[in-house]
Amino acid sequence: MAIEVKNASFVYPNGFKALENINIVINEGERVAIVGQNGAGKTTCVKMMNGLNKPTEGDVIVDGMNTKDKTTAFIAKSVGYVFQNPDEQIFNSTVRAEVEYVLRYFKLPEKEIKERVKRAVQLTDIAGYLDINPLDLPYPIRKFVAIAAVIASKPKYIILDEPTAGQDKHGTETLSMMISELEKDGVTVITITHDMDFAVANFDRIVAMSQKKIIADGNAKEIFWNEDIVSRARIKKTQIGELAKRLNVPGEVLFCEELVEKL
Amino acid sequence: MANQKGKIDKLSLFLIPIGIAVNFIGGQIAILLKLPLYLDAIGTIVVAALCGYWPGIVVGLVSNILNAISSPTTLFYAPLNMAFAVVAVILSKRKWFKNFFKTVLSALFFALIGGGIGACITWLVYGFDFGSGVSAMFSIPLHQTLGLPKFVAQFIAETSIDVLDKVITVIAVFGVLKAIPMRFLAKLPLGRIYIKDAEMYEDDED
Amino acid sequence: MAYIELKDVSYRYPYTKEQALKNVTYSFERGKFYGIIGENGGGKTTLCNLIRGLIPHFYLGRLKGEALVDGVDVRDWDTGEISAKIGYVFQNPFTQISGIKETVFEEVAIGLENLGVPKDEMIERVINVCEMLNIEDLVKNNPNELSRGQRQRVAFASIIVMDTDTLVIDEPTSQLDPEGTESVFEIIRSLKESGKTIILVEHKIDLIAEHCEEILVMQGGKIAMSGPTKAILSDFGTLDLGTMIPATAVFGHAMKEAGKPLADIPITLDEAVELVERRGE
Amino acid sequence: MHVEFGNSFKKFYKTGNFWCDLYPTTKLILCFTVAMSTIVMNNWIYGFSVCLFYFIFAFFTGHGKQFTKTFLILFVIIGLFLVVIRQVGMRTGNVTPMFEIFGWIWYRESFITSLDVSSYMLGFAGGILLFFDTTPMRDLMYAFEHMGVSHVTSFIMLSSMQNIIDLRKTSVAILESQKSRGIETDGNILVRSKAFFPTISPLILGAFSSTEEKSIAMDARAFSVKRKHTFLRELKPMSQIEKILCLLFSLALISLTVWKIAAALIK
Repeated sequence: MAIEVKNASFVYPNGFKALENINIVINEGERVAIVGQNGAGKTTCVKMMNGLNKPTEGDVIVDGMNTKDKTTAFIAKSVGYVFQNPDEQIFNSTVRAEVEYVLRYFKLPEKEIKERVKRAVQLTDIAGYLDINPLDLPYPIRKFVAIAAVIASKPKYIILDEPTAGQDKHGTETLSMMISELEKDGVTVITITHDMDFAVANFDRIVAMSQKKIIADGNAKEIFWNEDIVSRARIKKTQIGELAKRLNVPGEVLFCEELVEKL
Repeated sequence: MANQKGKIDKLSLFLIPIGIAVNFIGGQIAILLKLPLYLDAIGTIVVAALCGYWPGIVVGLVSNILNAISSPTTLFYAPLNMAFAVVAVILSKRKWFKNFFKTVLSALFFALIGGGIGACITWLVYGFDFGSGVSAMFSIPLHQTLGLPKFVAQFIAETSIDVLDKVITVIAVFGVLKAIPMRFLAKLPLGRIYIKDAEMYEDDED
Repeated sequence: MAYIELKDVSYRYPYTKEQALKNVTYSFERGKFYGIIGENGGGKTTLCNLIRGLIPHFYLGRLKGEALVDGVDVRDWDTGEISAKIGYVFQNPFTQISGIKETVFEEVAIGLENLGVPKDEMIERVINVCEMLNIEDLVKNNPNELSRGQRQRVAFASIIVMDTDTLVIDEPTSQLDPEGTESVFEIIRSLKESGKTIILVEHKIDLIAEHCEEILVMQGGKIAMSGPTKAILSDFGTLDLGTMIPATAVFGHAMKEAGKPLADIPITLDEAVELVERRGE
Repeated sequence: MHVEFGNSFKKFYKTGNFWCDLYPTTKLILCFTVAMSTIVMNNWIYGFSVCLFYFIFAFFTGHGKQFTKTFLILFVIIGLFLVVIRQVGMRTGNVTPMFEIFGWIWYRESFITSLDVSSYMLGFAGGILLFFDTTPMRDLMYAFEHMGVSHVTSFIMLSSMQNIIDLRKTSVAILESQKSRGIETDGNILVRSKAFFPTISPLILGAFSSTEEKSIAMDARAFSVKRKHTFLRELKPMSQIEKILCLLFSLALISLTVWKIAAALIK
């Protein structure tokens, strides 16, 4: 089971070509981070994976079904997508109602709803806010509410768009924990991020995009120590990576422990 | 608390343009979802319910003025939107929008006012006869086949078209009012009505 | 001399049980660059709102203690007049664009129009600010059609043009991409040289480490720690207060623990490079 | 380049078109009096002549295309529709049959009345349309502010127009967001109606919440400082000729009205 993007291009109705010949297979159980400059096509690309954008050329196959044949809402049962801005989604008067909303929309049994909400809330660490109006909470926590709502709908793949924006230390730690817990639950996590520390620490596969194309696909070292890719995708090395480079430490160092060891 | 009489407080002021835009977008979402409804009074009702008479009336009036830029005859129907604002404030103060059934019931008021004032305006503007547009499609058969007087036919036509529209409208209003965050309500003239357990916080001086 | 003086200030938002600020006492001096860091919900933004004169006038709620801006209690400041004293830029690139002007040039001039600045002077000041912030190419653009990063630069320009002596900047980069962030960093660099009093709330700890002179760490509505940047950010204990410290500082500590101590704990990249190289000599 | 652009504000703003560069109030008075005159006259020959004049004039101002587009729509929904309906509506006073379509007799009396009504509806609409087509809202607001209307009014009008554009974009994003959560937006009317709430609610809530920040941001730019404002972009003030023109048109409308009322009373 996998999300397969085959020779897919995407042209917006206004004629703007946003993606050119994208090929990528994301297998179940992987953790993938998509990085690259704004306008590189990252969001358009993931919107293709959940059927919001149907490729104008080529195909996107989610677990054997072609996205062209299904509505987005149907594909959403397999591929969940948390938008960058949680406020485009939240509208219920309590956090609990927000997380439960889609489950009730699908008319799931009460017991099932309870269980799913419990797990989603636990993973996103928002148990303390269940009876509060989500809009009374600060932005970073609203973001977790939006994530919880998608987790509760139990998709096999979850796409997160810029989850670390505005997060503090605790928030970033919660995200890391959530991602590894989701992996244990068998959920594939795909994220778009500008936060390279976050990408390096949590994702074993990094996809770099630039100018409507995928320019590199590999592990963190392959991406960040390839100067050509770094400059084309306009990404920044992590601070430790940068330090290692300036100190001319050999061995493509990205992590603190490695660097300490090598000095 | 936050406002003096006759003067619009600062936050309400900034809510007015949003209310106006919502009036427009409501209809556009209806088109997006292919719903055969206008849904163009949500902004007026929500702003009126939260901020009071003046802000609500301004939202109604300006919505019509802006509409007039592309279809000037809508200008005549401005009193309609303004009346919605007044009714919304009265109902809001009586806490109708806190109860789902009362809210749905209120759609009937809005539809009657819409139909009543709407028919009067049509009557006046169109030289004491039928208007043009959707309502004419219903009012003329009523007049022709049942032999109802023209004004009555126009009134019935406009009201019945309005009922479904206003039911959806007030349900949306209900949902929004329920979900407005407390920190925001605290700053609005009629916001206190919608704060859960408002009294609980009032008396404890620390 | 203290420019902004907080004496035992406590504050509670309306309809909340918990105080957002608890017995805060601090003096901000004129011309210094302050960084405020700390966990979300720790009171950083509330502190900004207080200094900006939005508390108690706009947010209502209950304020106790004394908060003086330029010698006048915030309760006595007119919310309009205080804008000529203290500039304010915050995170959302969308809400800071007025939506009533058709070119960036006019957008930047709004504050001056409202203050009644004569036209010729207004034009000159806007031109200068556009040059300072490198937005010359944007002046003819519609401000409502800019990217987030560009909007944020215009927001800065609109405030800087008013030439207030203090600037409160609340998480200016949290909703920007790296490029937008970099352009905002540049603005902050140039502001530093202008000699204004700057109060910056920011999660990107590298930025704080590079620019700030003094740091306040907020936690649970209190100032949990305050002092010179170097002292705060090189202290491992700061991590327990729910905030990051620079990766280089973590590296410095790790080196110490591995028995390869550097002469000092570095908080910036340059410093780290220098310290490691010195160790080799 | 930016210096040049900045300095361009030192002169009065001009488009180069004689009509468009008139002071907004002048245009408003001229358009409004002509528009009202069609209602007062209530005569199809006059009304349609005025409409024809609008067309020609609109092309002269360089806004012909824009005007034609909207006006034609109005022409169909108000003009034609009304004329047809009136043939059904009027039952009394019809004496002179004109012609017959599939057994449906059109009478001269009701036909003329319908022409009168639709001519003044169109005459009125056209005048207003012409005004807004040739006068940007910000110009109108500029004139109002100079008449002593608060800048708050300008803010409300201009910001509403921008909000409509912005919220339209947001509503599309919200719809996508809710689809991605599994909410169906296609299907029968019930399914689609259900999708209305998860779309409109976040839109309103988000927009409402943003006003808090908007008001703070505007305050930071001295929005609520009570001082005399200056204007970066300025329009040429009303000339003597414009004032006389406005006066003449207003007097003409008033005398026309008086004459019409008097005539009706005498009858």
